[in-house]
This record gives sequence, structure tokens and C-alpha cells, in this order.
Amino acid sequence: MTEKNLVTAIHDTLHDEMAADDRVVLIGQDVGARGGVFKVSEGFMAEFGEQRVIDAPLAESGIVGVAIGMALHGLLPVAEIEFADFIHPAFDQILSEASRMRYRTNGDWGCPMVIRAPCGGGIHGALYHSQSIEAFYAHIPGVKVVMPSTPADAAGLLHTAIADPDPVLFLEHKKCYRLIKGDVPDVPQPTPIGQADVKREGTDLTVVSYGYELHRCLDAAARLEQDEGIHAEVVDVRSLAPLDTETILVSVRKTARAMVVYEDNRTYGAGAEIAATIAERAMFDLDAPIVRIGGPDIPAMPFAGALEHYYMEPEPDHILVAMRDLAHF
Amino acid sequence: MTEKNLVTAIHDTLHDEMAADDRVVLIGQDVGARGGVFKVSEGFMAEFGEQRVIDAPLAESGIVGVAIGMALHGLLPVAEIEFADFIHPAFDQILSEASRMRYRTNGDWGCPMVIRAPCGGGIHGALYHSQSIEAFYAHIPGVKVVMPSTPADAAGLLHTAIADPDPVLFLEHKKCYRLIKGDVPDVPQPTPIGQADVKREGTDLTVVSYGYELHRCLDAAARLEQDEGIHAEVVDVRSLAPLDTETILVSVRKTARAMVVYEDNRTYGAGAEIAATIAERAMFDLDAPIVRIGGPDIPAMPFAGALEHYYMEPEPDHILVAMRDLAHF
Amino acid sequence: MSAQVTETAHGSLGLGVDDLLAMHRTMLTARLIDEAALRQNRMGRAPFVVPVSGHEGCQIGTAWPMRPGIDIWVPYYRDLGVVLVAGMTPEQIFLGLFSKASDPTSGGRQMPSHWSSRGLGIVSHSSPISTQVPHAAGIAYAMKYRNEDGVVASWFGEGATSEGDWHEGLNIASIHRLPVVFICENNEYAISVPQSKQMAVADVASRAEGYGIPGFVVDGNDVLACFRVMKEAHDRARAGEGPTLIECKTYRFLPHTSDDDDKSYRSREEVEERRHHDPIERFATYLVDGGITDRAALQTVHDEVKTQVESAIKAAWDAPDPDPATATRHVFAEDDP
Amino acid sequence: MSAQVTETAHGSLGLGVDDLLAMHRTMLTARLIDEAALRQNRMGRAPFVVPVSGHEGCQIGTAWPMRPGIDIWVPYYRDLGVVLVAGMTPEQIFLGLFSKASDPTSGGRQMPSHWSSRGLGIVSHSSPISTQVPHAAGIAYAMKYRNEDGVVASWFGEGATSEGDWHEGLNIASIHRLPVVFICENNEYAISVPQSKQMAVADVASRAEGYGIPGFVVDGNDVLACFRVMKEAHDRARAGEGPTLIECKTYRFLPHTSDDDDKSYRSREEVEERRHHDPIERFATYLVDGGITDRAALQTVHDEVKTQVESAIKAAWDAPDPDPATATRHVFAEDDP
Ligand SMILES: Cc1ncc(C[n+]2csc(CCOP(=O)(O)OP(=O)(O)O)c2C)c(N)n1
Ligand SMILES: Cc1ncc(C[n+]2csc(CCOP(=O)(O)OP(=O)(O)O)c2C)c(N)n1
Ligand SMILES: [Mg+2]
Ligand SMILES: [Mg+2]
Repeated sequence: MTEKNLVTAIHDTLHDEMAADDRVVLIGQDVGARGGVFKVSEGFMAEFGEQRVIDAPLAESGIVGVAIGMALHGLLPVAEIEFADFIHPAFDQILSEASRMRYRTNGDWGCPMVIRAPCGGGIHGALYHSQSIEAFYAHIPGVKVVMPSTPADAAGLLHTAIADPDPVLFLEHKKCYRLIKGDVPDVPQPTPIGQADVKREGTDLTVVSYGYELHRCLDAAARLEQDEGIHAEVVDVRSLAPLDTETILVSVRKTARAMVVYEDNRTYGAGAEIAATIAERAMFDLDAPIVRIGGPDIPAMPFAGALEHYYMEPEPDHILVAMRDLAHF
Repeated sequence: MTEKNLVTAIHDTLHDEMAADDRVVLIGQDVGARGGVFKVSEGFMAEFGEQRVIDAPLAESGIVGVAIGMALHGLLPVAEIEFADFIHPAFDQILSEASRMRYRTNGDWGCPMVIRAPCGGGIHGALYHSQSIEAFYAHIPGVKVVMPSTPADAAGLLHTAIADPDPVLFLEHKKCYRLIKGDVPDVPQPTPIGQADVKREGTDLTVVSYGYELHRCLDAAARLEQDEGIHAEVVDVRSLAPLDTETILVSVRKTARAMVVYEDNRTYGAGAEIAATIAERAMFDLDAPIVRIGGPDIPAMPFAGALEHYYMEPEPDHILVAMRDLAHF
Repeated sequence: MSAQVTETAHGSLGLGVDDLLAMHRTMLTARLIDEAALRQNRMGRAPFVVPVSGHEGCQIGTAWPMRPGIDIWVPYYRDLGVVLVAGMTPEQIFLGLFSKASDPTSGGRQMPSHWSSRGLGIVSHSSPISTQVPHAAGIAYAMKYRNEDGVVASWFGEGATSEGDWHEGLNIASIHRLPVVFICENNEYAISVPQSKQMAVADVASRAEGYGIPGFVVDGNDVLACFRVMKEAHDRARAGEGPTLIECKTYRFLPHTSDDDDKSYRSREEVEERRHHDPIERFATYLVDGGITDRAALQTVHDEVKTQVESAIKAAWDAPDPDPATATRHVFAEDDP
Repeated sequence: MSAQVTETAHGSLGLGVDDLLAMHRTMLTARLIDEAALRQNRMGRAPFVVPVSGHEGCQIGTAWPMRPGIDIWVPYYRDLGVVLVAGMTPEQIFLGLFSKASDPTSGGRQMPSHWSSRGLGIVSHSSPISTQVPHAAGIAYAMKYRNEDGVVASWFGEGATSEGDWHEGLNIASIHRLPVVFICENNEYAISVPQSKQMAVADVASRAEGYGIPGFVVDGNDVLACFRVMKEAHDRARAGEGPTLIECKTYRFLPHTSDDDDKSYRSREEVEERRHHDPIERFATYLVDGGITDRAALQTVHDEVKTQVESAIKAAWDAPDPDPATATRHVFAEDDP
């Protein structure tokens, strides 16, 4: 075990995967000499060469499309999208191509590939360097979507994603990159895709979250336990698609109170699916209405500090307040 | 009032809007001499000229991007996407540009434009001429998304959409085009965007739907009333974004039973938002768990008749069965 | 860098009599499948047909230098002739047309003519136009990376060149000098949209310069001219000299698909005139005039192919339909049996 | 169709002494704003700065023929010089840099340097690269449709030319021969990616042929050469002759943004060498050598601009921040007050 922050865990895992298997290649803007804008591939070009660490032109659809071709012909490409906000030109390649290749060929061809994208707000990135994109992609059958919130999960999920025979969208919350530290196993421990994780046990209510918001929930849970004796269970979704409904339902049935917290725009966001699933399958186990907290329905975080703050961390801490209210409902 | 089918209602309304205001221009593939693959613009090029009825190159992002430019400079473009399945190359232009123009300029610029796209399955269109796309686009703040299911609503909503100062995605279910007929007012009656419509009143349960599935729900409701005396209320969402939660909640509170039916892939589909909204705001008014019926989580309808049928109309009629079960819960 | 390429005697191309006759037979097979498919459509047995008629010259000509088993094919829906060269059989074509369970392209999931066969090295494409172009570049990248001798060829219409993906794919392929050939079958229309509304240039090949690769215009109705320009491009690709853009000028004799009515956008006179440049008839004349075969022998070939197509139809029609219970399979690998 | 354009005496360009001095002053204003902005960044008062230094020649040169109030500007983030010509004031620039409520581009919503002003005819752009190129075509379409005399100009980097949107925008603009000029500020890098990994060609302008429009390469550090080639393109656009693609060869002296460290991808020697081709110094020399002004007068201009920039900073810094309660406004028109 070594303590690392999230971005280092990703750097190290990607490094080890590339060292272990020369079918793994990295393609993206600035991944070469620059080592990626977040330094995820720092040193890779020198170590693995320009054939494997490919500085791509400014063309996201082309990057994903070329990665699909590589995957069809024996490589295991990892495509880096510089910021998740810039993945949308590749939406069609992901939806119409990568995700449907296996289905449309009745299992004949497949696309083993990973698309990495740093997402999320709170880093002063304004409207186009702050977006949450998981809801768009989790709705595409044939693509897996994961978002680790701890260094160990990041390492374990990246390991699993590269080994997966199907396309995986690997989302990295930028605010967690350096902020979140934790122990990471020295030998890779695969984290299964499609499994949620109870990050904190509790009995009074269930809070379902992921990404950076998960840490805010954990933080609120700790404070509520210490100050008010409220015991919240916090479930980390980790894998948006496939979604581990069982882990969520088990927890909700235990606590009888459910809350879903996500950073993305609230309406039609991923939290809607989670809330709807609970409503369909555990409604009579609940002692209180489901609470759903999403971001405001505005394009994304504006740049000005006060406006960004309004989006990211409204005051008083609305997560903590909602948890308390739900516990006392 | 004149009886028309849905596609004729759209043709006629678009024609009248173009005749009334020369700022309205139509841009899309095959909209000119061919009159559109569904004949929505039949005769337009001869009547309005090539400047206003623009046969575009095969470039959806370009079509939407150019329409944005037109909208910025005083025109009221209607961009036609030949099939909704082909809109995805324009995802970035819609999400990053059209939808954010007003917000990102603090209200200085705006994009009054309509994007029309024939969507949905059941017409033997296979994986790429059958898709439901509303969930992706309804999640984008700054874009309105409507899907009329009757000729009168199609006429009224198209009229409103063209007059709207913001971008509207206007979805037309292909299966409804010729199948669904109804009276259409001879002078345009604007249908407000953001208003659901109770298409059938009832007391025993509420069924929320839209598009072609709405007609299947109405059909099942009629049979259940006649054969079994079950009175279902059927709410036509009509406008996915903004979503009229009030009309839905009023109905649900009245019947105390809620069901959501949609054709799109179930998971993370638009029905999740509707179900979640009901769960949050009307849970204690419900006498039964919320029922959600979406399409299977496979890319879309396969081509072979038996496979398409599996997706579109599973037997026995699962909508009717679910309505009956819910009424008797 | 674009250059006109005209008809060439086959001798200088390294093609023997057997090759020529096989090319002719393949062109004819494409044509007769097309005609039979449209008959099946009118009989109500084939809901959707994508005609090839008119494109056989450029398809068989550009496909012929490819080496099945080594090279990779990235075609589009109109490429019936290409996939025949790649090794797809008429029966397989009709299994697709009738969307049978054993349809090799998709088991009846995709529309007919959405070619695919991993065994034959034919990459699956979708309906969205031009998405396959970056795939071709990626496959070529993998070939180069793995030091394979393979070449990728990707076919598309002139309409496809307007999509962003086309540009992005060509750009990346040319940056890395990848072993890939891009072949445009320019039939002057994208459904109803004429070339003049698709681009401001006379030749798609004029775009090659902007990618630093050679671009050629070739008479697409001259199968040997198409062969030659493709052979050279294929050789360049194998020699590490990177991509080539080939534009074949051709014409589609029939509507876009069985759902289309082309009368609204092109005159019957225009279509009639173009039929005089039929690539099959032209090649037949070349073969007869050159003393390689005679009309009687060609009639025999015609009859043989026709019989073969008829029995392919019969066999395919009798094959089982897909089982609805399989509709949810193959979304992910773990769903596979 | 691409051609080399070299330095030209201003006389033949129809530029008087006042024009030349105003151009010089604008270039200098851009440079001094840049330097001041980076100082503000180091002081912790400006979290994000996009440097312009090095691009002043091509920006002021290509912007100068545009007619404020008639023509429409579609710039990208590096175009501080362009928007100064369009009429944005240093104070407005700093209101954006400090993301103040009265920032004309976005009221502090977008990152600094994401230009916009409806009043000045500057179209808002986003961070995603190249999306503005089809907008420029669409605006030009509307101008032509409405029989206006206007011209649209769109600026972008050489990296931007790899995006599909760039291709689609140029294609549609050229099909309709729209009054639009496309200007590439080629500084050899897209963040760290060198031109050789961005495209296989030496000149972006070589792509013009593929759209059937004229393409020109010009020395971007020669403001008058840039002016000339733009003036001609602007005239062609007004005469109904359609789009032009102009490529200005230039260099960025500073990192990509204040978040970038360019040492990882380009040597200090390279940067140092390029500083010797500073467009401002070059133009100053031209003005002094031609007897149009002298060094002392230029120093006075420098001091005046510096003072102006300092007071702009002060005024902007003191302006009010956006009110968080406004964060939900302007999603739709009906949210507007
Ligand atoms: C992205 C996308 N947009 C639109 C369509 C609808 N469509 C199908 S074929 C076609 C025309 C293609 O023309 P071209 O590339 O010239 O090939 P051709 O059919 O002439 O051989 C169009 C517009 C599509 N399939 N995909
Ligand atoms: C679609 C998209 N992909 C990636 C980025 C990240 N990015 C910002 S600027 C830039 C480089 C742009 O280079 P160029 O067009 O040459 O302009 P320059 O900055 O050199 O003036 C990149 C890759 C982006 N903003 N948008
Ligand atoms: Mg064509
Ligand atoms: Mg650059």
C-alpha cells in the first residue's frame, strides 16, 4: 500500500498497464511531450515512445474513431479527452460506433477501448472546463461508464477498464485529482465494473453519490454523526453503467430513507435514474420521500468566484441540511 | 378544422410559417427538389426558392452550426435532420453552442432556431433509423425539447417553436406520421411549450407518456375501460424540456397510482426523471409503487421483423397488463 | 497532385485472362444480385434494397488489388461489388437481404447492405455516413504499429466527404503516413443532393493536396483504370508511403434505395444517357474486342451467374429467422453465450 | 491557388499616416495589456490569462480592413488584438479578466478572453475549438440572404483546422460563395502539439483548393502584408466572389495560457530566436525608417498606452462582482428580467 492522490494513482496505473502490455497505446491531445494537461502521462513518451504515446490533432471524433479502429485490429487504446467538456464532438463515434459494434455484428466484432475524460467543476474552469457528462453517456447501451472517487478505486477501475472487452468511459473528477488521497495497493487489485461500494456504514439514512460530491456527503455524514448522532450510510455508485441497483436497494431497505446527490444539472441527470429505481423497487420500504439533490439547471459553473461557488457549494451546506431533515422526517 | 395526419400537419404549418415570414428558412439534406425524405417540404423549393429551402451537404454539425449563425444574424432557421439517429454529430453544436449562447453572453446574444428530427421506431428502420434521442437533449439546459403526438399539437407546437427566441428541438415520431390523424385548426393555435396535456381523463391510475407510446397507452386505456371498467388518466408530456411537473403531479395525486411509459431505452431514459419527480413530490399520495416501462437496454430496434417486434410491441401487451396490475394493486 | 488516369491495356497491369474473366463475372454477379434483390423487394420479400448498378466498375476495379486474409476492407452500404471481391457469397448477401439469423453481417440486426464479416476482414459499418473513415485510419495505425504488411481500404460516396469525420480521418491517416487507401465513388448525388450543392469543387481528389497525399481522378466506369490506380495506391501503402485518395467518377443507375423515388431530382434523359456508359457492357466490349472472350461465352457466364443467384435466393429464403429471445444478446461481451 | 505575399509599402495599400500610427498603437495596446494581465495573474488577481504576444501583427493587420458596425467578427480566445480593433476598450478587457458583473463578454460567466459583444458585432465563442467556423458561414449566409453589404471574418489557430467543424464550415461557405474570410493564425503549436503532428502539410492554405476558394500564406509578423491580403479578401467577399482562406505564419512568445508551462515542449532557444521577429518591433522599425515617426514619439505612445492600461485596470478592479443570485438567469429568454 502506498498513499497517493487520485491523479497519481491514475498515472501509475496507466504506466503499469502500458509497461505490462504493448497493445496498450495512449492517444490524445498533449499526452506526449507535455505529459497531458494534468500530467497523467508525464514521462510516458520518453519511456514508451511516440508510437505508443500519440499526440493527436485537435479532433475528438477522429481520436475516438481512430481508437475504435485500433481496438478492432488488436490494440487496447486509451483515448484521452483533454477535458470532458470537449468529448461531445465524439458523441456520435461513441454512441453510433463504439457502443454498437458488438451488438450490430451479433457479437462478431468488439471494441476493447477506454476513453478517459477529466470532468467536473469547482476548479475555476468556467462553463467549458467544469461539466458533468455522465448522464449522456450512461444512457447509451453498450458503453460502460465509471467514475472513481478514491485513488484505490481509480487504480482498480482503470485496471479493469483496460482489460474489459467493451468500451469504457472512465471519468476523473478534476477536483478530486489532488485533493483526494488514499492508500493504493502496490499490486493491482481489480475493482469490478458494475459494483457500488458502501463507503460509510450507517443506519439512519442512505446517501447515494459519486465523484466529488461523494466526499462532500462523507464529510457531512461525519459531522452529523459527531455533532448530532445521526448515522448516515454513504454508497459510492462508482459505476454509473451498469448501475449496481442491488447494493443501493439493500442499503435503502435497511435505512428506510434515501437521498441521491450529484453535481450534474439536476433535471434528467443520473440521479433521476437512481431515484426512480428506488421508487419502483423499494417504495414501501421507505419512511420518507426520496430526496434528490442535483446541480442547478444552468449550463455549468460560471467563472466568477461567487457564481461558481453558488453552483458548487451553496451555503448553508445544503447536503448536510438535507441529510439532517431526512433523518428527522 | 381540417382532418390531417401528423406529417401533413407539420408540412402545412411549416409552409404557412414560411409564407408568413421570410426570415424563416429551411436547411437540411434533401429538403429541396426531393421535398425531404418524408415529404415535409414537398413543393417548398418551387414556392420559396433555393435561398430559403437549402439543400445542405452531408454535415449535421455544419447544418446546425450554420443555422446558429443564421439565428445570430436575424433569420429564423429551421434545420432538418434527416433522421434523429443522425443528429449526434451535431451534439456539440447543440450542447456547447446553441444551448449556451444566451447564458454565456449574459443574455446579449440568443439563438432562435428550430431543429426538426424524425425519431422513433416501429417503421422497420433498424438500429440507425429508429432511435429515441430525447433523453440526451432534454438534459441540456438551454434547449427546449418537444414531441407532439397529435396533428393539432404538432401544428401548435411547431408554430410556437418557430416563434420561440431560444433553440427548440422538435421531435416527430415517424410511426405517428401517417398513422395518427386528427383535426387541426385552420388558423394556427399556438400550443405552449412546457405544458403537458391530459389526453384522457380517468380516476383509477395515471399513465404518463408521449410520442407513439402515448397512443398505445390511450388504446390500452380504452380497452381497459370498456372491458374491465378501469378508468385510466393518460397524460401526454408533449414537452420534455421544460417538463410540466405540475400537470403530472395533479393527476397522480388524484389517482394515487402512477405509471410512466416510453419507447427509449429504459435506463437513464426520460421516464426516469418523470418517475423520480413523482417519487420526490407525491410519494405519500401514492397507493402503489411507481411503474416504469421503457424499451429494453439494447442499442435500438433491430431490422428483422421478429426482433423489431420484440422491442416495439412485446406480447402480451405489456402496457395493458401493467395498467391492469397497477389498478388492482 | 491530382491526375487524369485513362483506360489501359490489361497486359501492363499484370492481369491475366483468368483475372479479367473473374473480374467480369464478379461485376455481373453484383448486377444480377441487384436486379434480383429489387424483384424480391417488389414481391414483398425484401423490405429494403440498396442498389449498386452503375458502380460495379469502380468497385471491382478498386477492390481487386486487395489481398483477402491480409488486407482489411472498410466499405459502405453501396459496396456489394467490393464485398463480393472480399469473399462474401451471394447466399450470404441474400441472408442479409432477408435478415435471417445466419446473416453474416449482423444476424438480421442491421439493415441489409450494412456489410461486416470479421472472418473476411470486412469491418462493420453503421448507417451514419463517414464514421468508418477514422476507423480505417485506426486499423492502419494498428497494422503499422504491429509491423504487418496489410493495407486498409475505405470506400464512401462523394456526399460522405462533407462530414467532419471524413476530414479528421484523412488528416490523422496522412500525419502518420498510414497504409490506407481512401476511395470515393462519386456518383454525383447524395440521395437527391447534387454535387454542386455538396462541394464547390469539380473533384473530390482536389482535397488530397490539403492532406499532403496523392489524389487521383479516375473514370469509375473503366474497371481496368480503377484497378491500375488502386494497384499503385496499394503498392505505395505497402511501401510505407502513406495514404492515397482515389476518386472514381461514376453514376448510380437506380434510385438511392428501394425507398427512394429519383424522378423528383433527376431527369429520365440524364439517367438514360448515363446508362450508355455502363461499366459492365464497356468491359464486355473490351474483352470481346480484345479477343479474350466472345459474346456466346459471356452469355453462358450470364446464365451461370443467374442460376447461382436464384439458388442463393432460395437457400437464403429458407433459412431460419432470428429468434426474438436473442434480441438482448451481445450488448456487452458478458452477454455472449 | 496559394501564393506568397511579402511586405509592401503602405502607400499602395491606401493607408495614411494616421492609419499606420493607429495600427501601431493598437498592436502596442494588445502587448501592454498582455503584459499587465500576466502581472495581475502573478499578483493573484487574474486566475486565467490567454497571452497574445507575438500575434499582434497578424491580428491587427487582418482586423483593420473590417468595418465596425457593418462587418461581423468571429474571433477565438487569442484575439485580443482583433477585438481591440473591433472597438473593445482596455477597461472592458480587464472587466472580463477580473470576471466582473459588467464584463461585456459574459458578465463574468465565461473564462477571460472568450470575446463577445453584440453591440460591437463580436460573436460569442465558447472554449470548444472551431465551433465558431460554421457560425461565421451562417452569419454570412444571412447577410447574403438579406442583401447586406457586410463581411464576416473568423479567426482560429492552426490546431483548429483539424476539427470536423472547420471542414464543414469552409465547405458550406464555399458552396454558397458567402462573404466570409477565414483567417488562420498559425503559431506552429496547439498547446504542445507541433504542426507536424497536427497535419501533414506545410501550409494550412493548401486546403483552400479543396474548397474551390483562394488560399494565401502571409508573413503574420508583417502587419502590412496581413492588411493587404485581408483587404483583398474583404473586397472579394463584398464583390460576391466568396470566401478566402488566409494563413498567417506567426509565433506565440508566451505559454499557451497562464496555466501552461511551455518548457516541456519547446526550447528556450527556439522561443528566443522567434522573439527577434517581433511584429511590433518590426513595424516600429518600418515606421521610423520610413520617416513616419521617430523613436521618441513611439516612446510617448508607449507611455500613453501604459497609463491607459493602468487606469483601465484600476477602474475594472473596482467594478462590482456578479451577484450570485443572478447565476440562474438567462438560460432562456423568459428568465430575462
Ligand atoms: C450522418 C448521416 N446523415 C444523413 C444520412 C442519410 N443518408 C443516407 S445515404 C445519404 C447520401 C449519401 O450520399 P453519398 O455519400 O454520395 O453516397 P451514395 O449513396 O451516393 O453512394 C444520406 C444523406 C446518413 N445515413 N447519415
Ligand atoms: C474541442 C476542444 N478540444 C480541446 C481543447 C483544449 N485546447 C484548448 S486550446 C487548444 C490548442 C489550440 O491550438 P490552436 O488552434 O493552434 O490555437 P493557439 O492556441 O495555438 O492560438 C486545445 C487543444 C478545446 N478547447 N476544445
Ligand atoms: Mg453519391
Ligand atoms: Mg496554434
